[in-house]
Amino acid sequence: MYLAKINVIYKTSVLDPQGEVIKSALHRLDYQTVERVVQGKYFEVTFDAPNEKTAQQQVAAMTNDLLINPNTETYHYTLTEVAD
Amino acid sequence: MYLAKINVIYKTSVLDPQGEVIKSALHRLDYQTVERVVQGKYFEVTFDAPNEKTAQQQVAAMTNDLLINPNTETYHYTLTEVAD
Amino acid sequence: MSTTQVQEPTPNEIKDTKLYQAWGLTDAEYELIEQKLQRLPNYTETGLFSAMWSEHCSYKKSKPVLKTFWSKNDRVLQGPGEGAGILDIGDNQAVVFKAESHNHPSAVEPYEGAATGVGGILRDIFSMGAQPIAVLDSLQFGNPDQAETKRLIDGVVAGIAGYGNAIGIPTVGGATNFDATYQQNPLVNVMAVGLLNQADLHVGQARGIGNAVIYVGATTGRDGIHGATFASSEFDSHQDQNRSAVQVGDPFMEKLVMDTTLNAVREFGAHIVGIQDMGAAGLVSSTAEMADKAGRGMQLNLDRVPQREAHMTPYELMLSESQERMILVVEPEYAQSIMDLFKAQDLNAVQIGTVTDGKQYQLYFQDELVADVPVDFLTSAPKMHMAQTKPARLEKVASDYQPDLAQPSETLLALLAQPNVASKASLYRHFDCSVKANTVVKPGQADAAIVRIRQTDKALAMTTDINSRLTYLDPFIGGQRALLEAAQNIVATGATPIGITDCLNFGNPDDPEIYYELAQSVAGINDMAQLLNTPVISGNVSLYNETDGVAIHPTPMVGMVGLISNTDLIVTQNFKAVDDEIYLINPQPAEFNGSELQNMVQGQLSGALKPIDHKQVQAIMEKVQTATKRHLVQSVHDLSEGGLAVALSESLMETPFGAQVELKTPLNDIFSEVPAQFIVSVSSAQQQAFEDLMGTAAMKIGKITPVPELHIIGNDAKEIQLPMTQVKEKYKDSLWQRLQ
Amino acid sequence: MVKTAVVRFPGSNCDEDLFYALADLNLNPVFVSAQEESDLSDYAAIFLPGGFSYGDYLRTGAIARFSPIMDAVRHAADAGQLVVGICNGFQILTESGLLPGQLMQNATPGFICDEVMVNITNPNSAFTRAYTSTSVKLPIAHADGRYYADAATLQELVEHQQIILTYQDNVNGSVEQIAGITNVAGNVIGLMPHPERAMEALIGNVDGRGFFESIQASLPA
Ligand SMILES: Nc1ncnc2c1ncn2[C@@H]1O[C@H](COP(=O)(O)OP(=O)(O)O)[C@@H](O)[C@H]1O
Ligand SMILES: [Mg+2]
Repeated sequence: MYLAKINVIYKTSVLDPQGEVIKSALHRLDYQTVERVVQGKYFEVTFDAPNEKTAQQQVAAMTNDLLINPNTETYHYTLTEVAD
Repeated sequence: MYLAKINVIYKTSVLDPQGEVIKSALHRLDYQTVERVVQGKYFEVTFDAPNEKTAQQQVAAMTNDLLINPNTETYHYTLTEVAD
Repeated sequence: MSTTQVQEPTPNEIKDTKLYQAWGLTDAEYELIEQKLQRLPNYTETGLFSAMWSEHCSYKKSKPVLKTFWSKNDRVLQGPGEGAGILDIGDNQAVVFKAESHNHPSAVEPYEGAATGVGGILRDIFSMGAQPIAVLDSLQFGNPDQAETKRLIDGVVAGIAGYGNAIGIPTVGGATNFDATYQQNPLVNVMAVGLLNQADLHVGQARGIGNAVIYVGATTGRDGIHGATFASSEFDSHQDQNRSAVQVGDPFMEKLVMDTTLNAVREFGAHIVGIQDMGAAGLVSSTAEMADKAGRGMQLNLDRVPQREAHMTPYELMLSESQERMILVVEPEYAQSIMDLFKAQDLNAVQIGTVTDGKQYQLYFQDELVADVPVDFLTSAPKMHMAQTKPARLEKVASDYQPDLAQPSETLLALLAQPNVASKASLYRHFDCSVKANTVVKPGQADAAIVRIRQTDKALAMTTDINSRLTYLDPFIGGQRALLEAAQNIVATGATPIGITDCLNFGNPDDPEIYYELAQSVAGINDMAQLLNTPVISGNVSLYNETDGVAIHPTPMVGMVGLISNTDLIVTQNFKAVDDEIYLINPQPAEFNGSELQNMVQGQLSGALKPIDHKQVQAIMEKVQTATKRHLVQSVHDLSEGGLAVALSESLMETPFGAQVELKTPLNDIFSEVPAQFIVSVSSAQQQAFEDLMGTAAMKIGKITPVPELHIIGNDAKEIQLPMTQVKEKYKDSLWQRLQ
Repeated sequence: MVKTAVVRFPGSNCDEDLFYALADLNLNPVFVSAQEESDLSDYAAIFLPGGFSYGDYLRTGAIARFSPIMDAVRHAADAGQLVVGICNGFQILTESGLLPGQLMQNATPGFICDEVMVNITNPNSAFTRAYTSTSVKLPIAHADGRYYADAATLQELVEHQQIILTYQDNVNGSVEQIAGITNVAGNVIGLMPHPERAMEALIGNVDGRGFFESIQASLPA
């Protein structure tokens, strides 16, 4: 069994309204040194695969097929083997 | 300058309808081996701090103050120093 | 960060490589620019012209047809040409409305495409100084069983909800249709309606030399660059490049911009000379059009433009279609106070330029003059004469469709389950239809939605209508019937139709057959508009709705608004009481060509449409209005897809009742679709007065019964007999289940 | 003269409806900006309206709870003035700890606009005492209306009769079908349904009137 931890964020050229509003809120809370906030999504997907290579291919496929919108988002992930 | 990458997920006792919806969608897309999907949030916060220890305290403080709701969510993060 | 400073091509390189062609300019247009400027345009200037001369901004191809629209009567305060059209509704108030298409963006990026469609049309309304009060959406999708259609529906519905609900303007109505013609090319048309105090009326003009040009709202990023050109070309399913042109909407920002703009109008109205939103071709199109309308020039300093990304070039700044941005032209003495209003809401507000004497449009960037072109030249794309040919399919008309139905009860149930007929509640339930607590008639309750006007007795009825099947069979009659259907829906609520907006969704206009369809549809709409006294006060054109060379059916959308002088005149479609009599208004020989029944049984459409009898339609529409004004009817519902059978079912849908109906015609006729027909229910007390008024225009066909059963008998002894539970289940669950 | 306050957060959008509902019952509403520190001690009741404060970005109510006005709201709650949070207002009250628990994404994700039957589970509260029936039909309009609280909190809610409204059909998956709760003292309420949209026969529903009539009856004359 594998566990993929996938972080999804907007591409840098895409407007991130949430990040901007959170940044202002942090400033108002006196975290004045905050320069930039990006809000994205995080997924943990637990799934079975015959080996690590296939597992990696599957993560990429699932992510591109469903989890992200390739027009606006990019992602990175880590993969670990976990007990069934 | 520091970059904190913060992953927020629901505590396991809290229902995550989104995760279930995504799991079913993945099954429909023929990713039948998916056992579990958790959807959470991901933040990248870039900020200044005098040293790493303070930076860590600040991440914890910002996250607890604003980014999570401690009733239902938990988080983990990584911190790296980045160029200004 | 994309910090790479790529060297822009030189004017000579642009000419030699014909780079301008990729941006949509023809050789002839480029030569014209060269001649007029007496030099080669630079990179920025070429970009300005390519955007401003795109069909989306200039309407250069559709203009000859649009000019024919009738748009004047004594209510019209503002016809086409501004952000939105305006009609006088008395008491120094006015209604402002317009429709807009977001087809291409929604095809690529359903959520953001639909969301920014809502955002854009709302800016058109509040840029006139009006408070938006309602949104309607007209959606056309392909086969509901296909996974791709489901994905599009989910995205589009969530996008409209995500934007409209958050900004707090109720989504009160619309239409959702399905046809294979939209499989690759869904249509997302949105209409917004606003309420204006006439004293607050503002238009998009940059009058007054020395006046300040102020930019307010969101920052400018690289999103949507060349969106206007993108909307003016066909869509190639194998080419992903177009995708970078989609923008992300921020309804929170828009709400702040909207509220603050309206506050500024109330507080400083007399000193605000013009307001315009930044829509297609963002900064260039808003500022150049404002200057041109006032016959002035303009100077802008692009370094002042609030920027979201580093190292943006003048070209990018001018053509970006970042959302939630507005231009205000104000008297210089008030510039600071007005900007302070916006800044108090944490919004950007910056003076980026001034109105100038003369007619030059001049852009400065890092102390250099980077564009210097005549404003009126920039805003007037060379006219185009488009060829028209009658499509071959219209030349050989098939024989009339005559149904032969062995099991009429089953046929009715099957019709009720058709995606175009079945309830859309599972979709519109995601839209907040009641925020502001002014929505008197909500989706599903009547043929049109109704929003009351607080502090008056008045209300506004509104609807959007499309019937591309009829337009496909006959573009002219189809156009007539799109308008007539809208008017029927308005009249059925007790309102008087007062005007329309439109969205003309067609294929590539360079194809003479498509241009013919466009011209004929417009002629049909126009013909009915004049007959029913509903001037065309605004609209939008969406061409190039083609994928891989196949165009959609011609699809003109009509958005109509009606006025109700007193809310006690409002009628809905539900039957109200047992023993009320049911009448069919405007009994006519049956017609089945282009009907929902034909589509269901034959899987295709054919046959001629009967020409519309003007006198008769006008008389019927007037009589229905008189009947509602005299409180003679308990319910009104117009007949559309599925004819009398479906209309009866719908009028029973939210009631505990049934109906007993006896026809003087064969039972099959209950599925006929003829224009200007209605069913009404009348209480026994009003029966005499009603019959006196209607004469032969109304025929008593049955009664409302306490037994929840729909029982219809034809003069051929055939009958439909169905328990209402079954009727309701089919109508309510079919679409929802199919979309699971 | 009784005065009431409607607090406007950036992104509030049910503020006008609420204002008209209060004016209708002569409760003399005044708009108050959430972005300034104001003194709310003069107002007999303070209303936090529905909407999408700060875009509802991050989490509903999460950013609004830090608005300058919230100290005064807290103060008013402690002083026994009535504090009412409707929809987004409810979300702000739970995020700021003035009410227990939390509002989360609907069990079936997505915004729902509908009218639903709601049981009045505590007819003696300051917000329900004018109702003569035990169930009413109220509009709902939310995407994050699923009330959640852990078992211990739920038990306390039950013990102190803080559960005021429950859904007959659990539209959003709330624990114990909860649609509205008060604090222990009974002067702070949060509810997801919108009584302010159900004030007139013209717009099809008058079941919200009892809510405001109850408040009217609970206020010092
Ligand atoms: N996309 C939509 N958004 C909002 N309301 C919709 C939508 N689609 C359909 N409706 C509503 O459903 C009801 C029936 O629509 P429709 O069958 O198109 O009516 P009609 O045939 O009378 O024009 C109307 O109240 C309409 O406003
Ligand atoms: Mg109708």
